[in-house]
Amino acid sequence: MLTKEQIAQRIAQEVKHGQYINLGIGIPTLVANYIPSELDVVLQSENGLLGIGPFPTESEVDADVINAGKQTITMLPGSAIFDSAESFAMIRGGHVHLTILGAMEVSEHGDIANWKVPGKMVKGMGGAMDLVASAKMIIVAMQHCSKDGHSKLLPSCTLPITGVRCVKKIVSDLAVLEIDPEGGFILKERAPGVSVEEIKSKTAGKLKILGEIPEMQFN
Amino acid sequence: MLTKEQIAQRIAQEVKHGQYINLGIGIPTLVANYIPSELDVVLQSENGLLGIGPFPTESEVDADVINAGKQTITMLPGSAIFDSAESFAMIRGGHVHLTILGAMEVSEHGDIANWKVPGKMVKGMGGAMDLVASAKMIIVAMQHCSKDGHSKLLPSCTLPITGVRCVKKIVSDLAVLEIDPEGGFILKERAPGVSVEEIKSKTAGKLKILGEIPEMQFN
Amino acid sequence: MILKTVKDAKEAVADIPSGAFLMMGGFGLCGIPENCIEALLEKGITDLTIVSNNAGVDDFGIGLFLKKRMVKKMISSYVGENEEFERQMLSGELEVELLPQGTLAEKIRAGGAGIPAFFTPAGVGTEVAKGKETREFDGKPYLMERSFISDFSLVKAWKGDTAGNLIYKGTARNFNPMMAAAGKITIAEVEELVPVGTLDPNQIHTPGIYVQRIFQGKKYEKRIEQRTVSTYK
Amino acid sequence: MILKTVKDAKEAVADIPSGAFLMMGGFGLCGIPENCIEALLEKGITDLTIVSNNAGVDDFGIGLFLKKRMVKKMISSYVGENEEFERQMLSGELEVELLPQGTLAEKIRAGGAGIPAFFTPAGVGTEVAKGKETREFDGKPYLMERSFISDFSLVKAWKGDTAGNLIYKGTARNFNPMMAAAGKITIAEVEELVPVGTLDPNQIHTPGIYVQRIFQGKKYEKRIEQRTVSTYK
Repeated sequence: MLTKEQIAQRIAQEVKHGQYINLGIGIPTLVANYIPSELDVVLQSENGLLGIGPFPTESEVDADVINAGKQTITMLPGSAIFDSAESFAMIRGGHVHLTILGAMEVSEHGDIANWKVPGKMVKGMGGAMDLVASAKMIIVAMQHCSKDGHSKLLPSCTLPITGVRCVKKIVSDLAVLEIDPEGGFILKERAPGVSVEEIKSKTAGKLKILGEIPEMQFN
Repeated sequence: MLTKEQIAQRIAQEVKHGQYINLGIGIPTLVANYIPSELDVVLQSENGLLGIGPFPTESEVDADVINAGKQTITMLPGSAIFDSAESFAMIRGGHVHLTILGAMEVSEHGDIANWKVPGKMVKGMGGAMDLVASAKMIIVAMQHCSKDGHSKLLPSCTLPITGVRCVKKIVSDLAVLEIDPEGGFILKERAPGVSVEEIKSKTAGKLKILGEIPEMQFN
Repeated sequence: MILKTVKDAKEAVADIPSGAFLMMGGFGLCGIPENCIEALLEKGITDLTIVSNNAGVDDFGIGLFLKKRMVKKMISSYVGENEEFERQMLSGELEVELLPQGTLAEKIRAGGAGIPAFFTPAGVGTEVAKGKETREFDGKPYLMERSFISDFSLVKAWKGDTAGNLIYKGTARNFNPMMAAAGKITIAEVEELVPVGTLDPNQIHTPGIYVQRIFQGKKYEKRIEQRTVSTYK
Repeated sequence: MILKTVKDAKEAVADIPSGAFLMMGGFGLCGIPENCIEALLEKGITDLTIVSNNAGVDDFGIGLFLKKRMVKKMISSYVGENEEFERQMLSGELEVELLPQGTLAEKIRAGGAGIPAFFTPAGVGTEVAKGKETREFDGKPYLMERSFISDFSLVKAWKGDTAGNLIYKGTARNFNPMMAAAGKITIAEVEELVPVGTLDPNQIHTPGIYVQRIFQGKKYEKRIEQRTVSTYK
């Protein structure tokens, strides 16, 4: 089973040179730490910044420069600031290539639920619905099962959904899976030491196993 | 009968303190010369400028600073530059209070035709359709009759229209008229030396004459 | 130029009545109109409908309005940093309309731009689509969203001139420019109010045409929600 | 940062094919991509559809494309400064779609912003409304307009950095920013190309995300259509 850091590390392998990327809060934020430095990519923050830099030192902290998680950050040489309408114009218009975000549930058709649990306080969808509706490539970082052991990869979502048929790839603590456009989770890689049988037993949606399933590689 | 300059001068009397104003090409452009200096108003140029200044001196000419008539102009202290989408956001959103433009025909319901004559080369509507569809106050500067003596104030427009029920006021070489929301040109003022009878004979649309019609006053 | 200066926050918000439809700039606590918030707290009006991406925290920003029960309805994309909000929402005292952040931003932008409605893919097939028209363009479904116009927009900029031209700083820009354009009356508070002619016309973020009142804020606390620092570089 | 630099105009436009759907920035001759125009003239491609507010003059700008019969269709708001244009249009060699200037600007803005359609009051009840859906909102009629996305957008800025961030000067901004955002491939030519980190992030007009190729133009003639001067001040 992968740690959160390892999930982030595995997702970082999906990043390609020249991509503009939006990272959600939580595990996705960690992905930034594992993107190989030889790749030129730009991180977008939906509150209005292209070119998220590292966290500031004490003396660099500026209350007017934050990310979408409301954390103080820095800008990089070549950064650009814009308003929220422009930020989502970018997202909605497909200019942001890759969105990485967390999920509570994903269906075998690529539906995602990550904003609301009935009966619990609803905090809101923030920018997630815009992001999943428009990004060309959407990768979900998630735990394969809930704390009480229920699979979060389902035939269809039970929670209110954030977007329909939008997720392309999932990296969970157990596996890398792709969504088959015709329905089903295509198993691509196993976490080190995790058997196909275990993944099968913990995937409630249709799991497609084609040939030998390799173990994930970490450098 | 008024000269073009006098039409502009009379229209300038309609300008109110604090207005943002868009002036069309031709007579409307001349209005700027007659706005009393004690009124603070701002002229908008739909190619992307608030705060049109006077024409530049030779040494001030800048090819990158022009008005919508493609003339070289200057900016004023407090000017702002923006793109064409923002410029028409301003216009469409009703932020520009007053539009003054020319017309080939106006109907007694306030329809205006000023962009196209069938059989002749069509140059395009430019920003006129956006302006007439959205400005709160639209004043037309025009000749009362065509060169061959036909009235241009009609029961309904014969030329392809630019906008429907949008004109509020007309200043022609003969008269000041307001459009009655129920239809008809309400005669408000006569040009110096022009009789009500003459205006009547030269207005093809319904003319409404209520009481004594004063002569225009020029200071 | 048309001058827009008012003396202070108190004068700027003097005519905002109970029941008003307000827009308030900011993302979290970043770029919020702190001085207008304080002045409205003192006025103590009620039944406000507020469009704001977030709802502040318990003891700062819009959270203070909630404490004083000034708000009837919040229209936001993300709330939950705020216990009083949660309490009022769960008890039904507070109405809440949650919208995707980009949809919220565009509804405001459209309002200022005279566009009554537009289509967006965000929210198709979700709860957000309830009661909204869905329509296909080029084989893909979209929701029709209506625009927002406020009675009063309260925005905060870095620098402004007396003609109402505004420049924002960093990510404190966020929702402020669209809200400035979408207000029937827009009140801008700035950290530094400068004379007309000081700002470069080429670098104005919000042209003065959108601003009806402007003043320099007395002070800015600029509270930080998630102070995150790196100890090495 | 992602670097977008190409050597020159020739390299930048090398893969633009005959039949392409282009957007070209500028208002009249102000802010037009002079170097890209020259490079395309040399390539001599044909059957272009061009979105541009105007069509240049006989011997400059897009007028030069018309002379070489490179254009199949123009989508503009105002044309007529150009005799060859008139001849080709009247003879039926050239297709022309005229749109209200604000509608044109917003169709381009919507294209870049992922909005497939929006409503505008401009053109209601006129020829422009033909074939378009009319719909009432709050008792007022509006037209539904679809958005535009180009195969290639050619824009001209004042300064740009190697990451594609652009700053325009004066009214040479006009249609350039929206077109930059609405291109599948956007080519920016600038008067001055500077290293990343030179431009203030707070003052970027077009963020680099919208620009795929950038180069510094060899020279700019910046021809003036209506040189108007005042002799006294």
